[in-house]
Amino acid sequence: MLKQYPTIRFILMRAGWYFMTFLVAVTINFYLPRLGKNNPVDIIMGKAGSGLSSEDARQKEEKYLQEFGLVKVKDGEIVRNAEGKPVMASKLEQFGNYIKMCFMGDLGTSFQTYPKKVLDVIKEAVPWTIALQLPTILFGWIVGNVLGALAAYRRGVFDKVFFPFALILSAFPFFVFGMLLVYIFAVLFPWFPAMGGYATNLEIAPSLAFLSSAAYHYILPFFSIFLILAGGQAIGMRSMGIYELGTDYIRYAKSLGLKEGKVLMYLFRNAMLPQITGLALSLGTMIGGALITEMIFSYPGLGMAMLTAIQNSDYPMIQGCTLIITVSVLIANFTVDILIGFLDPRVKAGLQMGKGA
Amino acid sequence: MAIFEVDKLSLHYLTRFGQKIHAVTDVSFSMEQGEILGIAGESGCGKSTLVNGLMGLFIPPLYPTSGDVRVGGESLMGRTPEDVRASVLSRKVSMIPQGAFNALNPTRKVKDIAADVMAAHLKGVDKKQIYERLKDRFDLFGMDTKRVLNSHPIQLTAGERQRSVIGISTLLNPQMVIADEPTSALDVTTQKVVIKMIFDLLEKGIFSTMIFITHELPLLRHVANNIAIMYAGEIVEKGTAEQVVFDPRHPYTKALMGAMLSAEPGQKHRKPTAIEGAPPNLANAITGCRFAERCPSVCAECKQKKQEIRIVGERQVRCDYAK
Amino acid sequence: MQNDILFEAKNCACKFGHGKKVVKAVDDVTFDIKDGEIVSLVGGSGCGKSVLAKMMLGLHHPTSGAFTYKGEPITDYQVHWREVQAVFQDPFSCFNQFFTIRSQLKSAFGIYKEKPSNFEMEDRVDQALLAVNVKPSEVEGKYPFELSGGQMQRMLLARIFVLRPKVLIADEPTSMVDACVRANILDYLMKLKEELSMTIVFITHDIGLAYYVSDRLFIMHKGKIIEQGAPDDVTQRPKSEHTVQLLEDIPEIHKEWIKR
Amino acid sequence: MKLLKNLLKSPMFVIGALLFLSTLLIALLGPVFYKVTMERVGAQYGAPTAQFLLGLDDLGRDYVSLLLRGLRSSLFVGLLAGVIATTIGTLVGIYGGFRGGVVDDVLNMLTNLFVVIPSFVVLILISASFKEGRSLTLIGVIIGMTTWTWSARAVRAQSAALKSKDHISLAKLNGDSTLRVLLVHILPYIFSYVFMVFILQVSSGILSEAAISMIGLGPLDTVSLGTILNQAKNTGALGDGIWWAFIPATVVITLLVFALYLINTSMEGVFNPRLRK
Repeated sequence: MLKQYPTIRFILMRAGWYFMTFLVAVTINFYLPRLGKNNPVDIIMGKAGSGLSSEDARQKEEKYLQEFGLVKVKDGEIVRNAEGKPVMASKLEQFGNYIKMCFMGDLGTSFQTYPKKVLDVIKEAVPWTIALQLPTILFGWIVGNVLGALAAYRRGVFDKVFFPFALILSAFPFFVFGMLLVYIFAVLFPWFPAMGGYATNLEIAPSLAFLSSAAYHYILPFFSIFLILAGGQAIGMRSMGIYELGTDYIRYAKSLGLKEGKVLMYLFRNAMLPQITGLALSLGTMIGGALITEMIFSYPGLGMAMLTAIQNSDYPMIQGCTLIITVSVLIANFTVDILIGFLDPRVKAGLQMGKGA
Repeated sequence: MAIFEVDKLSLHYLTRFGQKIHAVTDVSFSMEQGEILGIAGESGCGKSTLVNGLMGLFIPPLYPTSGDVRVGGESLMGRTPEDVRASVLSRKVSMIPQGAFNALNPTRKVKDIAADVMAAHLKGVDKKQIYERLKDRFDLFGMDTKRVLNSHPIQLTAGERQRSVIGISTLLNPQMVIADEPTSALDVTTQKVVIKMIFDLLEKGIFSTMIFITHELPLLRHVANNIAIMYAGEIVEKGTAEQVVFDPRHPYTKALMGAMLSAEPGQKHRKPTAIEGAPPNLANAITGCRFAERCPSVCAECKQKKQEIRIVGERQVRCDYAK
Repeated sequence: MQNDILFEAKNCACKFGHGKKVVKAVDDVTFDIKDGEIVSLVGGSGCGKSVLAKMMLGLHHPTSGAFTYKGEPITDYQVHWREVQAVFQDPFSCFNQFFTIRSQLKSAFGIYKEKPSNFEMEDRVDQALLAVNVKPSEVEGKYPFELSGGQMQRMLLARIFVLRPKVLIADEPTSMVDACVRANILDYLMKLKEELSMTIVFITHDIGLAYYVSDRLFIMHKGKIIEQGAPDDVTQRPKSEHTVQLLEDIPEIHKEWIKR
Repeated sequence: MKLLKNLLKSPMFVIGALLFLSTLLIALLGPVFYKVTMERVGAQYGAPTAQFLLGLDDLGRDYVSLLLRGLRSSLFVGLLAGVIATTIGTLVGIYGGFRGGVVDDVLNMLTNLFVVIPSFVVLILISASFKEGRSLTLIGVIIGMTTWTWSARAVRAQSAALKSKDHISLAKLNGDSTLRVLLVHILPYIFSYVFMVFILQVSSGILSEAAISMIGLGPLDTVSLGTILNQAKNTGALGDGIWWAFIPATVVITLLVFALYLINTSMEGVFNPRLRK
């Protein structure tokens, strides 16, 4: 099948694999919250009714039960037993409903901001998270790797100064560094805002005032993620680079009298491949760490949305957030996988020789 | 006039603890245009270190101790690395490495590696010209040029890789080629194919002077005009291929020949004898003859006295007792 | 016991992979190996000689045809390995770096159902070391990385002297050692044959070496045995083109090898 | 032994190991020399005094006591998670890599699957579902169970590479059982590697616990460095510049992670000879 198009076959195979992973992730997302003593049904019962008259509470409760696919539904109406009480769906039916809802893009309704849909809350938060994380991870990766490769190639004084610096940076936990930056640059020396994504008196609009405020609020969170990430990548690249420097092909390239820049390019490109793989593997941790940074800066992204949800036991919201995060990590991983396939001929050659992906 | 002269060349490695390992000591020889010199010896005798020294390529921890290397009368010593890179490597002296599989950048196509070499040394040639020249050159090798050039190293067979490496090393018609065990990892059939290819290039005048390093003496008999035998960093005997192979004078050369086997008729019941023992540790200072420990005709004197090269029957031998 | 047949293969093949990517590493071979002889399998890289060797050790299985040892298919490896042992190409990678050579030579006794007494085991290790010209004190307390390549290859052979199997499969034991100690290794192979009347299967790409040690030569090419016979017959009156080629490719000092 | 000697020559390793050992000693012996109390001893966020060197927290508790307790919790959770993750990962990896075939394929697929599903998401989901009884031990166990895939991946690659080595074939010819081959002929070769993985798992365990506590899903039965930071953030101590509420805790956690990191990096240097010089 598709033998003559190894590239398409490669992409399809990876896509299939990730789709399967996605299904597993959805399953986990469904079952894990049901592990503990607090069954979502009970929580909904408890949450929905508070502060309402009994009839209103019952209606709202049933609406919830229906929205979350926890009861049997026929022709848009809840199936009721003899006493008029809703008939609960089995776990498997609930799961089926959950999957159906996921694919239709319906992540349920938030408890806390009722009747706002979870998806709508997430839609507001995601652009902030993307705006913060995508550039930081990309820049951090590039800057870290370039400096790391230089340190490996040049060694000497540059390396002696650079290496300990990068080592210390990379050892900082995200949240610790975030807190220190807030304390130093927002509290001790109030040069930058301590929290938020923009000044609270502004409307979200493409106005100059808003954009400049957003940029001003962007600086501290950006650096708190960027520096740590770049440090960690630089350390990894440095050791990969030193390893590659000792390989036969680098020695041969040198003996042929290739220009220094060319040799450095050989080195960088080949040492970079395991670094990309490493990036793929650590994306989950990275995004997680960055989300906590968001919480520290009260940045209006997914991290903050999730924190609020956790504080209010807003389960649909928590589940929605975790699902979105998982999906983005999977998409990012898929992209990186395909990228490696194109950059490293050995991966595709392995595929052609029938070793699979 | 000699095209390649090596004058009392000594090289050392510097270990992490500041210790000097004298891997090559006092190597001298000169080569005429068109000469093929074979260098043979056991593993660890300094052959591969010598290769770097002969190219003026000193990558730490390898350093020159003393002596000189001259190509066409021009010294390679005391130059900046950039000068050596731009004016010596690939053009004057080029190396064919052992183990072609690891020598080619795994993520680069053969044609791109070759183009990099040209771009590093030729000014004002555009890409198209480079590929034209490349194609012409690789056509000489009797391979499927288009496929080989457009392949990544992993897609080639061992023989194709070795031939590509030879093609790349000789791309700029170097005055001097140093082949460092180019066939040691190959089976006998592929070995012959590769040697044939080298001879083809010689015949077509791509290059004319070569040093061929190997631990297989019988092979050198067919490849080289002259043979130098190395032991523990020194040349112990040097003469024409016939002299060294059929009439060795140094005890070490004799022992090496005695250890050889062959499938020739009548050879079956000749008993080869191995050389017992191991070469001396080059980190230590050695006063006497370096082969004394393993020499069958050792005497009290040569354990103490450093042996110098002397002329015995038209060849150089580093042994006072050789006849 | 002389001339009993040990290994016997009839139309034996060993394939790897499936579908269109199938590789016939060993293809329709028929041969026998008799007790007490040295047989050499000769061929270039990828000719299937190593796979055939692994089949004899029971590490690969034939995918078709009959392959027997002493008339029976190999089933119980623990029993098989008491009689059939091997030395490999790279002596350094053959020993565990974390244990002394001596303890590893001793652990070879693990193949026996009932180990001899400790005293006897130590004694046999000493004898084996002496058999390969190494004083037991020289390797006492030594780890594999403390010895040279030639010495390590001898340790592999010492292991065989310890076990004294009936058959030795020697898979390119000389290709990683310097030319000047090669003869040494071959001498010990001869010694194993003469003193312990061992049957030896010697695998090499160098027909010269094979000629020197063996009683019979098998020439392999593309998974098939294309020629077998006495060394003098094969080398002087080769029947197949490939054998002629192999002979021509060896750079012998006394003959014309390549035109220049 | 030689390895240890080489490691001791590396200043990075010595500093890292000393740092880690001293935090371990402080966590174990601190309470012996210092009277640890979880009682209210003064005003909310009381400033540092000679008696309470690092001031008081939101509930008027002594920060030195809290930090000693928190350090102990963090070390416990890190070691617990590290042991669980490394053990499961090593077993799965070493066996899968050595065995090959279908068993390996299945194990490998499972591992790869859970490597890409972010473990901290799983951690949040589980922690959020355990409203009561969310103890430190439970969190440690969950962290261990969600992060072993890393170790498995790393160990599997090593084990698979060793599988086809000649010394394994020879061990088989010696009649060694699969278990003995795994324990005697594979494990020693990758032991240093497994140890490095363990160090990384401990530090990631400490960080995971701190992170999960930071977002309010930490242990309910004890104080940890993460819950201290969570309190500082939630009560606005960070914005108010009450430095003793978070600086000491961040310093302790950073030193702890840094020590482990130094050990790991220096070991990498010793095992990858090309990094030396």
